[in-house]
This record gives sequence, C-alpha cells and structure tokens, in this order.
Amino acid sequence: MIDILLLLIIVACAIAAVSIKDLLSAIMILGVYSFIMATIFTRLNAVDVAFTEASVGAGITSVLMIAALSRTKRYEYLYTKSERRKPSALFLKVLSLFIVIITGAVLVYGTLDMPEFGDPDAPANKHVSPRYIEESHHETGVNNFVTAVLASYRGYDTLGETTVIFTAGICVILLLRKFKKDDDDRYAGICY
Amino acid sequence: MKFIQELPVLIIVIPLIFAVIIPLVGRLNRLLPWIIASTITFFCFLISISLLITVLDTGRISYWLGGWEPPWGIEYAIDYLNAFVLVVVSFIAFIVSLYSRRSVELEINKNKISAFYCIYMLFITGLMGIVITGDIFNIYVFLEISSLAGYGLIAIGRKREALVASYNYLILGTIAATFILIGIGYIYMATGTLNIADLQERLPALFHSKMVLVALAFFTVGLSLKLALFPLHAWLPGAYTHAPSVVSCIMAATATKVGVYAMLRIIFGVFRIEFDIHFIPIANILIVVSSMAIIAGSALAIAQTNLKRMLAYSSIGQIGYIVLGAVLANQIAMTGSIIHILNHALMKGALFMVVGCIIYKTGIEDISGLRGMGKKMPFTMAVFTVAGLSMMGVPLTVGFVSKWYIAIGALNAGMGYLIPVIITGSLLAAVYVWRIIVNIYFPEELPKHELQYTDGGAEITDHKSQYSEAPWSMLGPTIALAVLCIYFGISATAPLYIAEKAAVMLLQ
Amino acid sequence: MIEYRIPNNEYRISNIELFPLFDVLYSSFNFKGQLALETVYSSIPFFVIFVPLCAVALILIFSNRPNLRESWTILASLTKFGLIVSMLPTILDGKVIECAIVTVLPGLDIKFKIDALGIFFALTASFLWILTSFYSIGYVRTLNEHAQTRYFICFAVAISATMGVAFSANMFTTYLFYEMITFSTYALVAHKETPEARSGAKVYFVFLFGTSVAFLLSAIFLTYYATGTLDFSNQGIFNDARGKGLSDIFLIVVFGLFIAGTSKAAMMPFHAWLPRAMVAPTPVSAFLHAVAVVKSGIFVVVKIVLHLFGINLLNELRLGIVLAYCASFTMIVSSLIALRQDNLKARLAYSTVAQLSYVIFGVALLTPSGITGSIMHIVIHAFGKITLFFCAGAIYAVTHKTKISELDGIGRKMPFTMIAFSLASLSIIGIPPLGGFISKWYLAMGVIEAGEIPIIAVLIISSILNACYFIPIVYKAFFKELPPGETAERNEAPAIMVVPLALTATGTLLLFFVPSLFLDLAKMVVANLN
Amino acid sequence: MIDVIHFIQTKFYYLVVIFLMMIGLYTTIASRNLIKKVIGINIFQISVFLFYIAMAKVKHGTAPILWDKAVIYDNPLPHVLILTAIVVSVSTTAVALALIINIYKEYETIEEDSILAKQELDEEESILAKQKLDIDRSNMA
Repeated sequence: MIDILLLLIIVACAIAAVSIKDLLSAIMILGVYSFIMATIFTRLNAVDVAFTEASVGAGITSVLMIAALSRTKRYEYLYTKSERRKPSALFLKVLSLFIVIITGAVLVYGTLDMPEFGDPDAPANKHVSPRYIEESHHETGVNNFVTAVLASYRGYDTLGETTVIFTAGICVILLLRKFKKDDDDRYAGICY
Repeated sequence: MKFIQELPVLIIVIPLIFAVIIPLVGRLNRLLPWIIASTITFFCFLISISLLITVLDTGRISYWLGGWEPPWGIEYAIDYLNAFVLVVVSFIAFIVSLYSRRSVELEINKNKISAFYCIYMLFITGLMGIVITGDIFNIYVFLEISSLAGYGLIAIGRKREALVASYNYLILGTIAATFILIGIGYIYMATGTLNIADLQERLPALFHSKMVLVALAFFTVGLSLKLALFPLHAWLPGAYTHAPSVVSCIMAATATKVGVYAMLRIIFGVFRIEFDIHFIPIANILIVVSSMAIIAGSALAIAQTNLKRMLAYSSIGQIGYIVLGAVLANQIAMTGSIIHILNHALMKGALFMVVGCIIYKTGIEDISGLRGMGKKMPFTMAVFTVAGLSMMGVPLTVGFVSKWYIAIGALNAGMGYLIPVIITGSLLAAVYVWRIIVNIYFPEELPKHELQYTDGGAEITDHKSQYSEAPWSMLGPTIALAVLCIYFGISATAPLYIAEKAAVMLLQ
Repeated sequence: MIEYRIPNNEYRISNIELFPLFDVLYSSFNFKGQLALETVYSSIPFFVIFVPLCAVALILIFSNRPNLRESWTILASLTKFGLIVSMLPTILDGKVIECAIVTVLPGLDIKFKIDALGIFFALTASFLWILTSFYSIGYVRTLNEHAQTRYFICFAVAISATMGVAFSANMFTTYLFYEMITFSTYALVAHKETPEARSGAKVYFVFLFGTSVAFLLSAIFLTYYATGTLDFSNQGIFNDARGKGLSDIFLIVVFGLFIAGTSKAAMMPFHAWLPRAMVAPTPVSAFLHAVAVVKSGIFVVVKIVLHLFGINLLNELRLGIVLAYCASFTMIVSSLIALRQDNLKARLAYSTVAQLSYVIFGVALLTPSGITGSIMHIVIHAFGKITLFFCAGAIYAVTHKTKISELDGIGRKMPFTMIAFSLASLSIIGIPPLGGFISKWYLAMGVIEAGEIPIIAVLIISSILNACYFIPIVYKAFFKELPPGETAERNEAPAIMVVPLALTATGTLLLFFVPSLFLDLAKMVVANLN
Repeated sequence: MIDVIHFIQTKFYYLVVIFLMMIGLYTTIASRNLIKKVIGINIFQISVFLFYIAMAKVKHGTAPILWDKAVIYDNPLPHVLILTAIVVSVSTTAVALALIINIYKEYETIEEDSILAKQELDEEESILAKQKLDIDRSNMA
C-alpha cells in the first residue's frame, strides 16, 4: 500500500516540478522527487542505489542547480495569452505531445510482454545474475553483491563512470573558470 | 607476448591516462599537450592497425576485462567491422591532432589549450570505446564520455552561438542516450544479458517478444539522433558551424561514423537481419528516411552561405548514404556502406581541414569569401577541389567507390528506384561543390563597393595577386587526406577486402 | 576488290561494286583473310595518355617563359602522334593492343584496348592537336589572352582525356575520361571570365555533367547489374543476360539512358550547350567542339551501339531505326536554326550539331555501309569543321569581325583563309572531289542497305540546307564589295595560324583522293562486328 | 476487463515509470526555459532508473547483500548499472548548468525564444558590419 502511496506522491512531485514557474521551487521539488525516488529504491531493496540517489541525485544535483540559478534568473518567463496562441508555440506543443504520446504508447506496448513485476523466473533474473549471487562472495570476497559486480565483474564500467565525472569536471572548469583574454586576439578585428 | 595480448585494453586505457596527464603538464609547456596528443593518437593508430592485422589473421578477438569471462564480465570484442572502424577513427584522430597545433593556437584561448587537448583525448577515447566494446551497457557509458567531451569541445568555440549549439546538442544527445538506456533496459529484461555476442545468440528465440521490438525501436531512434539521421539532425548544423575548426573536423570525420557503427552493430550484430525482415519493417522505414536524408541534406547544403554550415548539411546527406547502404541488407550495399565510413571520414575531414586553413589565414567563413582563392592558397584549394569532386562521386575518388557499391547493391536488392535518389544526391552535391570551385578559380568581377574583406588588418589585399598559403603544419595533414582520397579511389582493394568481410559477417 | 570473310556470316561491302572508281583508289591496302583478333600487350597506350599529362607539369614549371612553355605543348603533341602512329601497323595487321592500368574495384578496371575504331579516332584527334597547338599559339599571342598557362594546361588534359575515351576497353574507363573531358574543358569555355563566358560555361557544365551523371552513370549501374561486366565486345554484352530472361523494356530503358547520357554528342534536345560554349576562344571551339569533345560524345555513342548493345540486339529491338529518326530530326532542325544565325561561330555550332547527327544516323542504320560512312564522317567532318573554325578565328584575330553580315568582300583581304573556308564548307556540303562526298555516299548506301529508302530524302534535304547556310558566306566573301572605308589590302593572319588552316583544308581534299587508311580502318571495324 | 486489471496490477510500477518518463520528456522538448529543460531531463532519467530497479525486484527477495537467512536475493546487476547511470546523469546536468550560466552571461536570458531573437539580431548586425567595412574600405581605396 505504501508503495502505491509513494508512487502517487512521486507522480505529483513530477507534475509539480514541471508546471511550477518559480524555478527555485521547481528545483526544490525536483530534490523532493529524487528523495522520494530514493525511498522507493529502498522499498525495492536497492539500498546502494538509494544512497547514491539521495546523496548525488537529490543532494548534488539540487546544489548545482541552485548554484546555477543564483547566477541566472529565478523566474521562468510567463508567456501572455496571445504569445501562447501563436502558431509556432502551438505547433511546438502539439509536436511534443505527439512525440511523447507515441513514445509512451510504444513503451506501454512493450510492457505487454514483460514478465510480471517481481517474477523470479524473469529472464533478467535467470541468465547472468545468478552467478553474481552465488559465486561473487567466493570469487571476490565481498559480501555486497552490488559492490562485487561494480568493482570486479564490471569494474571497467566504473572506470568509465569515473571518466565521465572527470570529463564533466574538465568541461565545467573550461566553461566557468575566468580565463584571461589572449593578448593578441587576432579575431578582434574580423567580422564575418 | 603479454603486451600484445593486452592491446585491446591499452588502446582505451593509454589515452585515458594521458588525458589526465595533459592538464597537469600543460602548465609546464604550451606545446606539450599537442605533442602528447599527437604521439598518443599515433600510438593508438598503431595499436588499431596491429589489432586489425590480428583480426585478419586469427578472426574475432575477445578480450576479457579483469579476467571475467563474458557474459558476466565486460568483453572487448574485435572483429572485422570494428577493427576497421577503429583504424579509421584512430587514423583521423592522429591526422587531426597533427593538424591542430596552429589552428588551436589561433581559435582557442591560449589558457584553455591544455584543457582542450584533455577533452579531445577523452572524446577520442570515448569513440574508440564505443567501437571496441562488446558489452551493450559499456557502449552507453562510452557514448556518454564522448558526448560530454563533445559538448565541451563545441562550447569552446569563440562565438556565443557555440554555447547555444552545445546546449542544444546536449539536450538532444541526452535524450538520445536515455532512449538507448531504455532500449538496453528492455532488451536486458527480455534476455537477462548485456553481452552483444550473447544477445545475438539468445535473441532469435525471443523475436516474437514485444519487448525486443520496442528495444529495437528505441535503439534506432536514439542512435539516429546521435548520428543525425535526417529528421533528427537538428543539433548538427549549429554544432559543426560554431565549433572551432579542429573540433568540426574531428566530429564530422569520426563522431557520426561511430554512431553509424553503433547502429550497424545493434541492428545487424545484435538483432540480425531476419528480425527486421520478418517482424517489423524497420529496414523499409530506414530506407525511406535515409533517402530523404540524402536529398534533403544535399538540397539544404545548397541553400547555405556559411561554408561550415554547408559542409554540415552535406554531412547529413552523406550519412544518409551510409545508412541507406546498410539497410539495403545485401552484401554489396553493406560493403559500400562500410567503406563509405572510411571514405566520408577522409573527404569530410579534408574539407573541414581546408576550412580550418582558410579561417586560419583569412578568418573567412562565408562561401562568397572564397572568391579567387585559387591563386592565394593554391594547395588548400587543390585539396578542396579533390575532396569536393569526391563528394560529387567522380570516378578515381573515394566518393565514387562507395556510390558504386551502394547503387549496385540497391539494384541487387531489387530496388532500382533508389538509383535516382543516389544520382540526385550526386547532382545536388555537384551543385554546391562546383559552385564553390568555380568561384575559387574563376572569380567573378565584383562591383566596386563590394570589395573583398580579407585579413584582420586594414590593408586591402587582392586575392588574385597574393600568395599566402596556410602553414605546412596544417597543410601537410590536409594534403595527406586528399592524397588518400585519390589513392583509395584508384585502388580500394585493401579497405574493400576488410569491408567485404565485415559485411559478410554482419549479414550471416 | 576487298573481301572480308567472317566465319558464319559472309558478306561484301556492296557499294564497292557500285562505284568502280573506288575500287581502284581504295584498294591500296589489301586486307584479306580472317580477322584474327590476336591481342598484343603493350604499354604504349598508357604513354599516349601520360605524355600530355607530363606536358602539364612542364607547362606549369615553365609558366613564366612563354616560348619554352609552348614548346612543351608542341613536343607533347608530336610525341603523342608518333606513339599513335607506331601502333598503327599492329592494328592494321588485325590485332588488338591491350593495356591494363589498374583495377579500381572488382569488375571495374581502368583498361585500354586499341582496336581499329579507337585508333581511327585517336589518329584524327592527335593529328589535329598538332595543328591546333600551333594555331593556338598564334591565336593567344595575337589577341594577347590572359591566363595562357591555364589555357595550355587544360588543353593538354582535355586531349589526354580524349585519348582515354578513344582507347578505353570498358564503359567505366570511358566514363572516367568522359568526365575528365568535361572538367578540363570547363576551364577553357570559361576562359574569358566575362559574365557571358561564365553563364555559357555554366550551361556547358550543367548539360554535360548533369546528363552524364543522371543518365550515363545510371545506365552504367544498370548495365553492370544486368551483365556483371562493362567490357566492350564486338557482339555486345547483353546477349547472355537476355538469354536468361532480361526483359526488352529494361534494355530499351538502358539504351535510352545511354543515349541521353552522351549529351556531348549534341543530339536534340541535349544540344543547347554547344552554341553556348562558343564563348570559348576560337581554337577551343575549333578543336574541342569540332573534334575532341563532340567527337568523343559521338565516339561513345558508336561504341555503345556497336560494342555494348551490338547490331543484332538493336536490330531485334528495332531501336536502330528509332535512333536514326531522332538523328534525322536533329539534322534538319538544327540546319534550319543554323540558317538563321548571323554570328559566324553560332552558325558553325549549329552546323556541328547537324553534322554530328550524321554520324549517329549512320551508325543507327546498323548496316555495314552505314557504319562505315558514319565512322568516316568522324574524320571528314573533323577536318572540315576545324578548318571552318580556324578561319573564323583568323578572321576574328585580324579584323575582330564575328558576324556573317560583316564579311562582305573579306575574301579579297584574306584570300587564303577564305579559300580554305570554301573548301571546307564544300566538303561539309558533300560535293566531290572533297572528303564529305565519301561519307555521304556511304551513308546513302547504308540507307539503301537498311531498306529505309524514305530517309534518303532526309540526307538530300539536309545537304541542301548545308549548302544554304554555307554558300552565301562564300559568295559574300568573294563576290561582294568591301564595306566602305576598308581597303582590299592583303591582311592575313600570322603564318602560324594560316598554315594550320591551309593544311586542314588540304586534308579535306586528300581525304577524297587517298582515304585508304581511314577507310580501311573503318571497314575493319565493320568486319570485326558480328 | 479482468485482463486489464491483472495487467495493471502486475505491472503498475512500469506503467507509472512510463508516465513519469513522458512527463520528463515532454518538459524537455516543449519547455522554452533552459533550466526547465534540465529539470525535465532529470525527471526523465530518474524515472528510467526506477524502471531498472523495478526490474531487479524479485518477490520475497532481499537486498543483494550476503545474509545467512536469505533464500532469494534481488537481482544485483541493474543496481550496478544504475549506480553508473546516476553518476552519468549528474555529470550531464553539471555540464548543462555550466553551459546555461555561460549562456546567461552572454545573452542575459535563459529563455530560448529571446536567445533566438538575439541570434537573429547578431546575424543582421554582422551583415551590416560587413557592409560597413566594405564601404569603408572602398572609400579608402
């Protein structure tokens, strides 16, 4: 029952985050969204993921967003009625709705053949993962299977993940650090 | 011996390590990042060549990362197809690094250069990772590495439009990546595995499953976004136009090619062709879409006044050729498609390098600015002519080789009505290329008030009289690519041999 | 009496008996026995193509020293002619020279094969290149043209490509050099860089490149797909595929695409580029648009008809006669248009359009005499038309006159030029004792052999029209008074221009009296068929 | 009818996930505010994470940590994948935000419409400047 309640709340959060015009509030609600998501993860026994989502997803993302917001504008532009009725705006809306509905319909169509929720005989639980559950303790000596897989079996994904952080870090530094202008800026005089 | 066996992982790990080192040593010497980037990409090129030779000798290489056998661990699987693409990517990366020094010095703030080379290396690593890995989730991770690096590279551009272009690319790229993630989820749910070879074995039994179908749809849409297939190309023109020349060059020559590779791998390597034929008409949809891409991309290219934007649209058309050849799904067309990965990398690389040379020397990005440039920069313009003719698909250039294969493949597939599409693409290419070539060599007399603007200096110079060629450090690599455009146009035996093997492998 | 005995299919060239004089005159080369199509391997063809390209490099290097630069052009033209002549005896022995350069793709080789038809065309073009080189030097120096280096370079590339077309052993090689001609001559047409030159060149490019990509390339794709080969063969290459159930509609479409693709042959409605290309300097018009470019177009058509489809196949499909009617239409209509032109070069251009259709007409008859006549017309028209263009150029260089209405009495000022002009125009009209008569004779014979007597009327009407647009010029030049203010003083162009045109005019005469070399080659082509 | 109810009962997690995804995707595409787009993309991605985690759940399973009493464990592999994906998602958000800050610095707005308008102005200006430069130079000449 509590699961259903959580899901309802999270849907409400998502709708609220998306529709509110005050971006600061939207960001806060997004934080709440992440946090409830972490709770749901815990309910689904994904404790490691829940930790990460709560700290990284809800925490860091919110902090970053607020930091960004502090340097830009807090309120989203309110379109007037006439602006909202312009053909281009309407077209965009209809197009996005169309895309979204199609995508959603395709996804729902896919679920028709899905194994039931929690089915222990689902292929996802049968083929590769049993070995992680049965052997990883012997093979790696770690009690937590998730950690074992993360660090050992799929260690290179983790290396990739680290690289992603590094790449993002360098990009952010590149974008935000104030660099001195070049002394001899050859582009200064050229217009094209 | 040991070293040789570790090559598949070294080609990823070495550039990764040096990517970290570059910003550290960048403070010591301004030239050092460039030297490292060139050396390491050259090294990667050598590794990829040796991998290719090994593959040709012994067949598929399977490298188990961390010693865990697939499907439990991650596998780097190298066969004809990705060995070939790996060589293309690392070669272009090497050539572009060689070329980059002067262009980067001019177009990028000096203090950002070491960061630039760092991201550049990460970008290449990401691309090579996508190509080499045999694990579908690993593809996602590397895709994100290369994409993030790509956003950074584009944002380095000097004009403020670059930021917006980068942001647009980021949004669409992230949507694409998330689509791919959904696809991975669905397919994992259906099969319980992430290893590509394992997937290929387990999928045929599940072809009737709706999950598999949806997974394919999401992969196709996600990858089409990434490789800028026609209606989903919105991010590409802006990104190529506003990025620094070197970045446009590397992205045009490698990034979309790797996207195409991923598409080939997933549509044919994971799902097999029977699936397309018997379960959904995805091949037919893609034939229509790619034909549209060929025509629309080339037609839009004609309408452009900015040289880089024109080349960007022409890329969209050329990507159409690659996808068209692939989805015709017979050996000849597939060979054409695979070889076009190399050919388009060569010619588009050369063209963007030419643009870099022009910008370096004159700052001109407008097509009209090329007026009479033939006298001023004869070598650069000769390269432009060669690569341009190649775009038109003139015999003895690489462009003809791929078009020939794709056209004959279309006929063999019983789709003769695609010939007009291919031909129209060529003709439209002739319009936008020849227009420029004429302007280069047969400059029109301008009315007096439209005098040519040239260098940043106030001096008015006449293109016709002055010889002012780009530095050899830029010209050398550019000419090298043009020479290869002709060499592989005359004697395409070696790449064809590999492409054919790859095609056979994909279609069996 | 010349007899060509071919296994299984023995026939004689009938007209020889009808006209005994020919028998005496033309049997100097006595070709007897079977045509043993022995193949000789040699690298000479490669050098023939390569020599002008070497000249390009040398011209470029010595671009600052005009005399030295031009001497390379001359040297190259002589060397090339020598090389081609050196191959002649082998060909006349009934052998075929082959030379494979490189395999681009499996099934697509760059390969040369010199047979009688190829050497026929190569001989014509390379001989005329020598004369044109001299003439060009005179022309560009007299008029002090700009960008002379580019001019000579493009000329050399164009001639090299023309040789490539003449020698190619398969459709791919042909296509390759065919495109090369377009690209290299573009620069020559746009040479003056004036707005008219640019727009003329644009039309030129759009027509030539556009049709060759849109139609010729598609036709090549389809041919390769249907037959798996592009090699020329005397029997045609479609027979096997047809035996396996290739539909006739497909063949008709491919043939149509081929013919539409060879717009260099200037058949209506693909002729529009030719008059527009007259913005080029006159030696270019003379050589390229009377010999190299248009003739390579014609040559490709002949190749397609004889060696790609084969006479038998076209006869069965009844395509030959359709093509012949198309050509007839072009002949008449363009002659009518020519009548209305006042610009001398434009009139010559439309005349060229008409004359080119004679060649297509002849070959489309698919009869031995028709083919012989059509091949002969390649060389005969080349000599005649190049003379006419040379004369037009000489007139322009000296007096800057371009219009026919201005030519009153010019024969008194430039007698040599105008005599040459008269000879050439009589030859084109087809009056004996000039070369034009021979080709028209054979064409008429061809019509009779084909049993399509009504079309003979076309030949007659067309000849009358030819006379109508040439004779008045000659009349004006010699019998009208000079316009007031001009003296009848002799004022010829420099010798370097007059000598070539005198030589080509003499050529038109010689072709009537001693055509044996060319005629034998043409007959060998016919004998090789089937 | 029973089928439908059964379907919803057994797969309600997935259906909710899909609904959340679509909210996110819609915002990403339709919103004209740059930060709102990032919010949308975050919702989109996080809901995909839920999809994976829901997939990993096994009835009566326990968290995939070695435990004496446990008989059935949940599937650990999707957890691993999502740990990676969360980090990737945050990195992307960081870069996007950095870009937005820079865009705001340059354009003084984070609304797509006004950015587009300013870009058009830019282009017009550069054309005008070019013409002016040309005229200046021709005067000089």
